[in-house]
Amino acid sequence: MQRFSGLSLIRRGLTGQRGWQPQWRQAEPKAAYDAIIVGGGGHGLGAAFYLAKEHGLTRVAVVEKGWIGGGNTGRNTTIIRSNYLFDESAALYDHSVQLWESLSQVLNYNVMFSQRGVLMLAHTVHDVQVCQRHVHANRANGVDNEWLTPEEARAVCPLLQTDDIRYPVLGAAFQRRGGTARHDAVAWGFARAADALGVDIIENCEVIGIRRDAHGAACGIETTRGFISAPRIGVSAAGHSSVIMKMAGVELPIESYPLQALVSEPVKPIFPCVVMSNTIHAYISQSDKGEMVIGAGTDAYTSYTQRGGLHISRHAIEAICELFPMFRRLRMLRNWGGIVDVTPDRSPIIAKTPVPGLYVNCGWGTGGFKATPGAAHLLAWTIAHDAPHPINAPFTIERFRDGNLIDEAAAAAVAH
Amino acid sequence: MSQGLRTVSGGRINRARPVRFTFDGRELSGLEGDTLASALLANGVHLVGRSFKYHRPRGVLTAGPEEPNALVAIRRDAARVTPNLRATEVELYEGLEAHSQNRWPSLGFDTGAINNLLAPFIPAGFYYKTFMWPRRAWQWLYEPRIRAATGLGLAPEHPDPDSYSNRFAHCDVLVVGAGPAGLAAAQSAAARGARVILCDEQPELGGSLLGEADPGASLGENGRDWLADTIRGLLANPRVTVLTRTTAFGYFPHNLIGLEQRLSDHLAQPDCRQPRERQWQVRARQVVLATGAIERPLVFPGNDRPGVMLAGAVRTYLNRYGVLAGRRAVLITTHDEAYRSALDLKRAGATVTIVDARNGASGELAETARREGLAVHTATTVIGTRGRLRVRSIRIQRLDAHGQARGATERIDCDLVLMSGGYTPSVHLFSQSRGKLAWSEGLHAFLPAESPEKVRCAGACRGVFSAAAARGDGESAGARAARDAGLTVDIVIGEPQPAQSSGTAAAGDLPQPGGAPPAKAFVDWQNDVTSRDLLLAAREGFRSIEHVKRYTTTGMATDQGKTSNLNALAIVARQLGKSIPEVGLTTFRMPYTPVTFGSFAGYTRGELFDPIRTTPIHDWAARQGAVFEDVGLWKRARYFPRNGESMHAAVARECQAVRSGCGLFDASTLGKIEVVGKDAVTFMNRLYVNGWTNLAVGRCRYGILLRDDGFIYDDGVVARIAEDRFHVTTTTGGAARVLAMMEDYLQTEWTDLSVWLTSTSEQWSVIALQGPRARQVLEALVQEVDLSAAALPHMGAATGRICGIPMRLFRVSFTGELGFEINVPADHGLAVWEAIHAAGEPHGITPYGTETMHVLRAEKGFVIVGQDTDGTVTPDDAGLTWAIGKQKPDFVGKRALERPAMHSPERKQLVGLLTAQPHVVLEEGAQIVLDARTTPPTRPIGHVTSSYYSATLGRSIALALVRAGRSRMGQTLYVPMPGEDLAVQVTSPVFYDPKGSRLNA
Amino acid sequence: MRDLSAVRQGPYIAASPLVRPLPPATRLLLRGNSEVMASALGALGLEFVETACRAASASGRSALWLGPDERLLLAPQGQYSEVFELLCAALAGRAHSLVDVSHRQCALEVSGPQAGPLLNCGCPLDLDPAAFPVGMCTRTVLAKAEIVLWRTAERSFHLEVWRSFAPYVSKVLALAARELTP
Amino acid sequence: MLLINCPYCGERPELEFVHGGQAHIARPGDPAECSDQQWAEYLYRRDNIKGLHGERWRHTHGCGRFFNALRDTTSDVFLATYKVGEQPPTQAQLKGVKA
Repeated sequence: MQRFSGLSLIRRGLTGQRGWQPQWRQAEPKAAYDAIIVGGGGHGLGAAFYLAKEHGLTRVAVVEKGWIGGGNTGRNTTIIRSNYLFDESAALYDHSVQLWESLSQVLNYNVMFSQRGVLMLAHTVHDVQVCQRHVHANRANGVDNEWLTPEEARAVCPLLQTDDIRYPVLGAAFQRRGGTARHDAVAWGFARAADALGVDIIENCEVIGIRRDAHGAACGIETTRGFISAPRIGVSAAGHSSVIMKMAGVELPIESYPLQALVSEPVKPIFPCVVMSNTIHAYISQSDKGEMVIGAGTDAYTSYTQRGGLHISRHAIEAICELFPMFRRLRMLRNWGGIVDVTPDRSPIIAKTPVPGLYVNCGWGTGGFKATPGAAHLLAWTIAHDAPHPINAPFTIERFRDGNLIDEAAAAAVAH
Repeated sequence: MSQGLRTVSGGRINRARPVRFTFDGRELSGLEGDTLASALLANGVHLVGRSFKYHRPRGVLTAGPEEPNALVAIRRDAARVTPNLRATEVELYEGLEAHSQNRWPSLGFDTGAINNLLAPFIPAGFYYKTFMWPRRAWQWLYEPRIRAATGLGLAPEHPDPDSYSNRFAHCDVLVVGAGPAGLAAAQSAAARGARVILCDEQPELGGSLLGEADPGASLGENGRDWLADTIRGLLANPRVTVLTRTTAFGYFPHNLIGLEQRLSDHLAQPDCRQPRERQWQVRARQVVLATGAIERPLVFPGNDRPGVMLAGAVRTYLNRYGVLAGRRAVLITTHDEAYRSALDLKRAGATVTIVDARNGASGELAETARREGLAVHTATTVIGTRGRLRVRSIRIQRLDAHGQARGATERIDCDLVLMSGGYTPSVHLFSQSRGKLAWSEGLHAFLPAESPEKVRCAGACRGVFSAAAARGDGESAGARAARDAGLTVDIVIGEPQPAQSSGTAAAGDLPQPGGAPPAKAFVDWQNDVTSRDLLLAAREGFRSIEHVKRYTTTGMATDQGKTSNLNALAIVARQLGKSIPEVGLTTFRMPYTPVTFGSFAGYTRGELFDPIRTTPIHDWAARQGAVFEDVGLWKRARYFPRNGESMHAAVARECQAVRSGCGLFDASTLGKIEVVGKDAVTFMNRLYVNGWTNLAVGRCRYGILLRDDGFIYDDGVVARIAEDRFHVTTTTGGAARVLAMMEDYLQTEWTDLSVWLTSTSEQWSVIALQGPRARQVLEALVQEVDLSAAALPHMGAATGRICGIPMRLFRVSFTGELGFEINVPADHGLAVWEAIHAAGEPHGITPYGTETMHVLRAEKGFVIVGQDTDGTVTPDDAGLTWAIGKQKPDFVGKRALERPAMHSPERKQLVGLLTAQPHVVLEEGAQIVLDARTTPPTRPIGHVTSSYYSATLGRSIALALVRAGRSRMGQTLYVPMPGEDLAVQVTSPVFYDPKGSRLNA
Repeated sequence: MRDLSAVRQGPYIAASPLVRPLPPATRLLLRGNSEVMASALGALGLEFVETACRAASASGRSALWLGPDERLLLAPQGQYSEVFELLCAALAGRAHSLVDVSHRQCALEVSGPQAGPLLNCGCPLDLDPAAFPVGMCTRTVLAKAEIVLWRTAERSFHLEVWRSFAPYVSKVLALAARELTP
Repeated sequence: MLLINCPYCGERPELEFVHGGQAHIARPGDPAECSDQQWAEYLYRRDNIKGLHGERWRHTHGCGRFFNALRDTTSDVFLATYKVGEQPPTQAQLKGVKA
């Protein structure tokens, strides 16, 4: 692997940057591998990387039906945080944040992880209770999170309008270790590092079937480029998880919804952190390019069109304009959609499946990007050991049958 | 400075109306009808901006919305600053103040241009390869600098004082674009009786015709008359809505199109009471897209200097605005149509040299050019340009028979370079409709094919370029759209015109000596992406066009690649040895051009951001100085401070009043549902955990509602008004969703039941009168009801009158005191409230708010759904097993309660907590651990759900969910807080009057 | 003790040129099958039509189709007892639900040549007379509130709004009216 | 914002509707007889079909009725809507409807 560094840029700059090699090979599928990962997003590429790096499996392939990083990896608002309520979730997401903190160096690829801080706003007495519960729970779990008064929140984000709005800001939870990263770089960085360890990254290769042997175990995949055999198959296919898993006869408690995001035209730096409001549904940060990156909600209905309704985007912008009334004059540059796989408790599944040799990492809903290195790492572990890592042990498919839900969404329920 | 480059006549500007404006503080003058770009060019100003990455000097490239270079900030006042506007679209008004962007200290001398010198070392994607050591430096050193260097204009820093508006509209046929095709389509659809909306982004109708010296002449037979008649007819037709300055920015499912109408940005003094922009959501039966085409630049070294412009733009500035963009011009082209610009310039007095990369140019226009004495160099390429802030010369080189740049070179001095590489049909909206695009090798363009939506294209956006043909194509499209919209059509419909290949040329870059990729041959002007960057991306293995786009950022600037995408695609395709359609096209996304955030929000701001729901008693409470809290959409009185009391003091006083005398509470926000029908009791039995069969008429019961997953969803008191009629109450926040859940079961699962549900939440004002004196206060006001404990015991219900007003009276208590809830029709709520308040004054009646209500109920251990429960709590967890109807075979949620996890001994259960130090009030949400002095990560075994100072008990109290909590009675646990671990003792959640003697009084 | 039954206080309605609050009224929500509806409307002197989204109106009384088994019955304020008794008599023995919602909502009239465009500031329906003719009624939305919309004349609409949403609805209409009434 | 054909009221904008999840998931008649697995499937298992998908909508801000719809989740085109209790249209009946 060619080392990336400032020096290498200068050296190659003297010869017109002509000395660079492909960051990953355009691999042709081989007949057999030790393990196959279905889905070339950050999660899948990362799993392949960790299989090769930490578990010594080098005969690994990642198959991707389109181009790598083209699904939700390249379509999200890149927010990274670990301030989740339940112990299981906090452990999972903080595992990921810890990996993020050294990912650029591990991959020798600048993924631009920027710990700008994530501010979660409280607008009602109930929000305050929920936010403070998060702060306390996070602290107990060793996850940084602190409670800020409205004045303190404005000190972090001076543009924030806290008063004279429909739902005044009563305070905020602030996770300083949270932030953003460059989404494409995560996919490319994992791809390049995995490739260097011998992993085959096979683009434009759609899975059309999963083959099971006489004992019912998974033994390979049928693809548009032929059959590829492997005793272990990890599926990391986000919105298409249901479609892929059905090929092996596994039904998942998942529905796929359109999720939209949008950016403004780029402006000079003005926004120092990430601001989220679950109450009025606002999610915003500023990218390195200067665009305001805004997350919108999901549509009400399942869809695979990667396109959502206008009213969903409108709703997101309404909330942004309420909290940041100076942004009314900014303009939307681009709006796009992804397909998110949502479980009934809004928590992911990283687990073995009823089919031996078949593993799944799915159900990340609207929040999978932040978990990229963590989920990848745990999926690789689960595949390599044929058993979950303690961190992902609670995130099974069976929890829905048994009632052991990890319900972050319900925990914020509003009534009274 | 005079407008030295203004022609003597012609154009659509008003030469009698000069308009003064400033650019970077410099006072200039233009004419009414100018854009900022045309006015600047008229003043000889070509340098208008700096590029994103290398800060290269840039000039006006285009005359329309595709402009990548000429971005400015327009400032009306401190709060009305709009960055990143395209000077080519900004209409000039008196006093307009424009500022260039992305430069420091000045546009002419910009220190950021150092990046231009560093260009060899900072190619596409350089930032992925460096800035990684030391680890922390990214965030503190590198990133802030990168951020400071990027971005374009300055974001406004003050709240935008302007308003924005929204409108829904419907039509039979929506026509997007009012050029020849769009006008014809609108006219022909309207002639067939269709309700038509015609929109165009420009201030006047005509589209591309506006760039012609004689717009009507190019339309063929009777063109001038047709144009005038058509425009007049459309404006006069009441069934046609014509929207100018209106951009169709997005195509959404099921033929919903978003339009952005700019109402006041072009005015010198807008009426501040009127909106700045209006966003339309148009649902059209049929859509005709007549969105035209965009001219493609050519890719050659130094193609970005100010003074290098698109040929068609130069022609538009000349014909429409009467501006000669330069006097010594060179046209570089690969197709005939561009010769029109050279001819027009020549006729306006400029000298023009033509450089044509093709081997020969023999078309009619080329012949005319030669006849008129223009020098034409065929088989010639451009290998460089010179001029720092304005192009001064270009260098050309002859191509050999194989198209290789090997021949003689020559320098041509010039002050203007026109370039044209053909036209790219504007398929943005069509593609947004999920329409498929088909590559046309003949036209070298992607053309619209199939769409799932009811849409058709007409004119240049489907390759029918000439105005006359586009008119015919539009007529046909309009007629077909009217027919498909269901209007009867008895007129013969013309056929669509065939696509034309004139004006088409291969995309990509011009040949260069040695075949080497040249430096500084720009593909994406704004983002500074060169052909070298594209080749680098391909070399580094980025093969999908989406990868190339993301790695190099080509097409990701504020013009979204309108001028660059096809050139980039062609260059990548050639490098990869693939055809253009094999490499594919990036997805077109909304919006077509940037759309103001404020217009999406429209009226939804401030007090109209969400409806503010208030009760009939709200204004009374406000007059008493109540502090309100938001609960869902409702405003609820939280407490009633007197004489500057703190919340703590007010709540203590209100609590004392209720416990010792009586208090008055507005419970009107509670949800209410009237459940009526002969099967009402069966319905209630199936839905709620409780048994209802034995609830007598005139009695109430506390009901608990689960979801079918077994977790508590809602609760509330239910009164049986008649055998077949229940008055069900829900939580304030749960009103709508409980009704929806009930309807769901009723309509889709239990269709056998004869029951109907009606929301009566707002029919009734609910006044809770609570406290030992409540009966005495009420007795004076009530008719037809015996309030005695015997006649109306706790959980009794009665109907009668209060102050002559019909009432439903429930003897219920959420405070633990003797209490009544008086339901009266809402319009009478205030009068009854005031009457009770007056009657209670001798008894010390005190209005109290939600905070006091919370304290009082916590003292009694009553849960609040959503606070003490959180969607993961079962009735048993909450200590409510007593409420479950034991005899019932089923109810919603029952089966789920049998799952293994529901019986785990480790489940969290609701308990009371008493702090070791009685005056310490725990924080709600605080975690609970077994041992003191543990350091994180600890394993919390629970958390505090409710916590208050109880004035009644003279100490703090708390409710908590604790693992196996009920087995820990008396145990000491710890609440770790910064600096100390607070010891707490586990107790029963009922702190006050555990026997309930007070509420049964 | 005073009799306060004549003292009424409706919700706040923002003033605007195209919008007029209508006086309090008798409102009953009737649920039941077609026979119930036929009997009820007959008792009230109204023509019974089963067509969806159509109102019947006569002598100050109206019945608005809101759903296949649901009609909103409107009558002058003073007729509550009379109407209620007529209905009870007509519907005795038939499965139905009759609930007083007189105070649940209030009514606004939006009228004038610009009434349609004004409503379309927040109502997503096609209000062209061909698509939404006189006599048509339906629940729908206006911005973020639910309303019942009933076209009583070519240029006049009757809106029923839940009382706590009335200030919001009237304010949205007042704001939008500024664009239509220069 | 979709345009949805309510079987009672005709074509109306999505703003008037609430999505009701997958269609034709009947609550088990005797829940006590269900295994945990069966109950979990009733609660949570969804087909999540890429293609022709049966779903429920409620015309909440309209006639208030639940109804069923067939929609292609790859294009969001509705092929049919029908009342609760009615059978979905057959393939033969759907022929000719543009997906």
